[in-house]
Amino acid sequence: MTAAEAPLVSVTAIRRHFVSGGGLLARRKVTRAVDDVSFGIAAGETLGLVGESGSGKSTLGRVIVGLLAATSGQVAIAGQAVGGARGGARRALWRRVQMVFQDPYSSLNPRLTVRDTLAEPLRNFGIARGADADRRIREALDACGLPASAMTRHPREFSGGQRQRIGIARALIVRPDFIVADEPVSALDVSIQAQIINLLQDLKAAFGLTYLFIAHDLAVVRHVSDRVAVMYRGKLVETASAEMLYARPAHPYTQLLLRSVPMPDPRAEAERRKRTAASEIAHPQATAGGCPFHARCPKARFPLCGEQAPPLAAHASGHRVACHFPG
Amino acid sequence: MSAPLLSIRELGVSFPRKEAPSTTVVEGVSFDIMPGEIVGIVGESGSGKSMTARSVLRLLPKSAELSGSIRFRGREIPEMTDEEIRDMRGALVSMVFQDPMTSFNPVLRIGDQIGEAIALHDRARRGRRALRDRVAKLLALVGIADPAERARSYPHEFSGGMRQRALTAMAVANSPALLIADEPTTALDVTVQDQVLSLLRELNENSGTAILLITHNIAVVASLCRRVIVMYAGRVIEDGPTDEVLTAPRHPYTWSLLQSVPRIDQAGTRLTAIKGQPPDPATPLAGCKFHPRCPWAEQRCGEQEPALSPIGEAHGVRCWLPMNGIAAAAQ
Amino acid sequence: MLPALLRLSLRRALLALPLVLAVIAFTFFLIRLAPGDPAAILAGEAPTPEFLAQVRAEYGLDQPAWRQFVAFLGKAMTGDFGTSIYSKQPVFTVILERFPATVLLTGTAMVIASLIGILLGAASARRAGSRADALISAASLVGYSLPGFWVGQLLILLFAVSLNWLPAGGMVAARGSYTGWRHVEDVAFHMVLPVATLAVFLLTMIARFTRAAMVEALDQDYVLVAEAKGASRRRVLWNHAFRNAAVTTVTVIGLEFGMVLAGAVVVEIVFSWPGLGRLFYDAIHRRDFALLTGAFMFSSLVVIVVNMVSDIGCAMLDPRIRR
Amino acid sequence: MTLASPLPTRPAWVTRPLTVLAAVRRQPAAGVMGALLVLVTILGALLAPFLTAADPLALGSDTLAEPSWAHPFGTDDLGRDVLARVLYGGRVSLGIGLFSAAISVGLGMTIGMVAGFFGGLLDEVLMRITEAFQILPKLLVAVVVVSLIGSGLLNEILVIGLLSWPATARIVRGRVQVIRHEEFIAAAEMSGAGPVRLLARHIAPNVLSFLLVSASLQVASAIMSESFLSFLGLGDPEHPSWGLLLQQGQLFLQQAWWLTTFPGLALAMTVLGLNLLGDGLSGSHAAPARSRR
Repeated sequence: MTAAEAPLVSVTAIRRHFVSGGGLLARRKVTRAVDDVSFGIAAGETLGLVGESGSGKSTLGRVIVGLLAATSGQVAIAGQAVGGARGGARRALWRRVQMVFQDPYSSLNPRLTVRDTLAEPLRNFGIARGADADRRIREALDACGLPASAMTRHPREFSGGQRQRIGIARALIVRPDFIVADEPVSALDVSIQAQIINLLQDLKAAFGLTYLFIAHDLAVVRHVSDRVAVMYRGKLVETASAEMLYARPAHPYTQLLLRSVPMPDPRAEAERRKRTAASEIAHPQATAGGCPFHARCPKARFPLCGEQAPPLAAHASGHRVACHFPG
Repeated sequence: MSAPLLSIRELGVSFPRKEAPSTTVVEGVSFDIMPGEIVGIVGESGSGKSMTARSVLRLLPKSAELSGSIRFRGREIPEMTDEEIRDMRGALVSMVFQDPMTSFNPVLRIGDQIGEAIALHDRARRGRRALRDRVAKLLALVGIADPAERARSYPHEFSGGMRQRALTAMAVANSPALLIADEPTTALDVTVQDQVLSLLRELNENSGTAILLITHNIAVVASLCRRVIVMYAGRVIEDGPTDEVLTAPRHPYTWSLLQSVPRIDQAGTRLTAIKGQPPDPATPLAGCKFHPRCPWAEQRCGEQEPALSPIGEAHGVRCWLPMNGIAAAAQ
Repeated sequence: MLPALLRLSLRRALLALPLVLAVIAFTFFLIRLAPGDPAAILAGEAPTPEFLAQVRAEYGLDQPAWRQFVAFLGKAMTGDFGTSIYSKQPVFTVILERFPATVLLTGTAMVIASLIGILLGAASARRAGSRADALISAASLVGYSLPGFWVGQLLILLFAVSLNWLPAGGMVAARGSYTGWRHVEDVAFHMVLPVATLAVFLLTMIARFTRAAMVEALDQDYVLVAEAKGASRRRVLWNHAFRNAAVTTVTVIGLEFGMVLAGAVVVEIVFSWPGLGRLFYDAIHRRDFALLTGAFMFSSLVVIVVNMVSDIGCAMLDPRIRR
Repeated sequence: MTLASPLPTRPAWVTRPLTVLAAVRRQPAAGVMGALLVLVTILGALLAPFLTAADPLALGSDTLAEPSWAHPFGTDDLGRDVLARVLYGGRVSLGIGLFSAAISVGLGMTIGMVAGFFGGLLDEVLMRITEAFQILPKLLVAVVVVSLIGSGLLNEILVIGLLSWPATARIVRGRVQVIRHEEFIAAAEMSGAGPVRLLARHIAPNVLSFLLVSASLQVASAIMSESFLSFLGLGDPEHPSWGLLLQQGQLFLQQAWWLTTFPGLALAMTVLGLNLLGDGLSGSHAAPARSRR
């Protein structure tokens, strides 16, 4: 990302809270799924967003594309605000921004043929109809490695990997600039995962796309990302270039994550185990104030950690880290 | 050398269909597990790894047909009476399943469910008090704080990681000789996965429990297992020491699988994807099951299925043209 | 656990209160909306002018509507449902007189139907897909589809008219009033057919829902885990699967209790059983609307209470519902 | 190499078209038999004038006659032909069943879809009302209402229809809620579909498979409800339904078995047929439809 250029996507102080209960006689409970998150994505960049289950990464993805409203904060894509968009503005937005979903089984309407599914955005956005639409559908399918004969078939006739290709074709058909991919390969078998990862990278090169790649698999994220952001309990705890983050993680949580991943090479794995032999068993507890990670943090020996939440700030290494004592 | 703890020969699992040949999901699977050994079975969905694991305790779906021999300490499991197999389940051989969220009965207390596992095989018929103490000890063993108090919790009051630990505690309650773990870490976060792997390793080291680990994750095998069995389309296609199989694979499928996994310790190069899809078990396929996806397949690969044959010390491969280990590693 | 349960019971009771109010309000507005003079409706056909005046005064019908409603509500809440025009007794007294017979009938039928229904449902689910399952399922569908009063009529034709084994109706033998143990025997003898009639509907319904819930429960991972622990099939079936399916069974019994009560009404008519249902019938035919609306409000209250109890029962069976 | 791999979930309803097919294939007998039974009763009611020459309301001198060639189902206390009364009674029972079911299914579908789709306070309010209606003893409510406002076909249809929608509403709401959170709905939204198109093209078709099931079960239940009202003497004597025939038969139960046996048989056959059909369509013996949670 060159500093002079404004980012294609800018996310500023986004919060998203969920209120549960609150019915008659039930207690209201507020969950801060996303809690004050800011970052930018440059045009042509792939930003990887990692975090454990419940870290709020998927919620953040849905807020960025405008499927969920933010409780507060702004998202702008190419200068256009996502938040307040309604009707026509929302459609204009979704011609530039699309999403690839996680579950190849639930992300396609079982009642519609592949043609119906892919024609939907063309019709709704007034892009093309009839023979023109068919031609575009064939092109999108072809770009995603599917034969034109797929058009007349229903989702249930395809395997998981093929369904994911259809989902990618659906996102691609409006020729967006920016695609949010929410765990696009986590439901797939290993050998199919590689096919889809390669496809996403080929499409990026062919169409000049920008990606937000949300995943829990640290190796996949390293493989596809230019830059990586790590999320923990609704907050960003560290962002850095992929190379830097994996080589020298600065936040204790990132360090713990990277330490925990086993490696397929038995010798490398034996090395890793030696290094982490003293790995503690953590007891996550809710923290009232202070750093969200401090209950699990091996370094949190200072009273400050329990009192004040550290902001995401530039660190000497070039990372941005939310920690009072990084490194 | 001691006798194997578990010895499987020519295991087959198939599902009969009306007016069609039955669907075979496991065929010709043979391997041994020595006392105290940790063996991993790795494969993708539909490879037959879970069915293989479940046939050891005869926990297959009702409609499944089992063939071949499964000997545990010399006794044929398929020939056991229902009572004999029940006595073995949870006592000599126990099992941990994939999803800790659904493996506990939601309406019973965690402690009572672990206690049930003990009481079912308790010849001494110890009292409630002794049972409670034993449950608390087991929960403490798997690293759950406040074990006596937590035993009174219901499953929905436990986090995913705690449930998987409690499940493990239940599985080892009677100090089994063999623990079968079916994707025990698949549903867990990576930090919790690391803890559960350490727990399994400790159990093996401290009590000598043999472990059969079923997983799709090669790294988990690398972390825990001395020996690995690779399955594809219901067959064992490679079987050998983890160090050898994962660094110098001899079967093209094993090699391709390793190539298609992104590595956390290496920057991104293009992945080598395996083309196509695994075969559908309902449609018969002649020859080697991998030949349609294999870059090196020859004519005979499509005509005749190779046997699992030895290719080194304790290493076997089911391929007409096994790869040269050194060359593959260099690639 | 007790305080939590107590809190839960209180909360459910609090939730049931608006429902009780709604029933009373509904009844009030129904009387007002019905064509004709409300006093005439409550006083029945061809009342004497004095009685009409008495009714008007009793219900405050000469006052504005909202005061009438407050008065009606106040009376209903204290169990004052007015006076039955036929028997000239307070409606509440008449109802309480008949209520035990209905409780005896429905209670017995429910206990028997629950036991057999659960056993059949479980047996069917355990052998899902087998011949026995198909037979039980088909039989329960047939039982579920038969109108209760017709079953009663057929049973009378068969066992009372043709075979002359059992009495066709009533609660006690017409001639000779027995006392003590003989009385119990006599009532039990008269109960066989009405209880059987009512139980057919209830039993088949419970069997159907229990089967569905058990099939689902038996498909869960925890059942496989229980088997892997070495639990016997019987233990897996009852301690694990049924413990979960029971929530559905209890819920269904609660939700369908209104149907059970309606079933009791027709069964009581067919067998001349002197309960609440018979009272409904008589009230309709004598155009005794005070009695009819009173009996309706009373039955609704019973249904609401039974639902509340079934809700609390579910919470006791399933810790996830205890909030 | 995973943090937590969310497992691929395949909700049952996604594969529903297949399961329904499989279920029908597994036991074709149930659904087909149900359809046949229903067809027979519908034909009987429609073709009544061709099946019997007798007038269901014409009095005769031959009272309480046993079944014979002249009167295959016998005659009642006023000498009316029971066969004719059963055939024409089917028109009344089936008619009331159909129209009430149309009201309750229409209402239930609408309320369920709206509550499930929009959620929030609207859902909360609608579901409280639905719950209240479901708990109340609907047949007793019907009895009180019809007694007070008077009997008659239209009143019966309205009362039964307006009291029977909660079951449908609850199931539809549950299904819509599940579908609402499927990823393909988010995908459709991002494909530019507005609320109306989302409901009409993406949600409704996935709920409609349930419409037929619900309709056949509701017709069965409405016919039963009508017979209950008639049996209590709240039917329309101008248009005798099967329930009314059974009420009249009750008086002569000990003398004339044919007065109750034949109308009851017709009623039971129809209800059984509709329930079989509903079960066959939903692909299970017992649809666990009314579970509250």
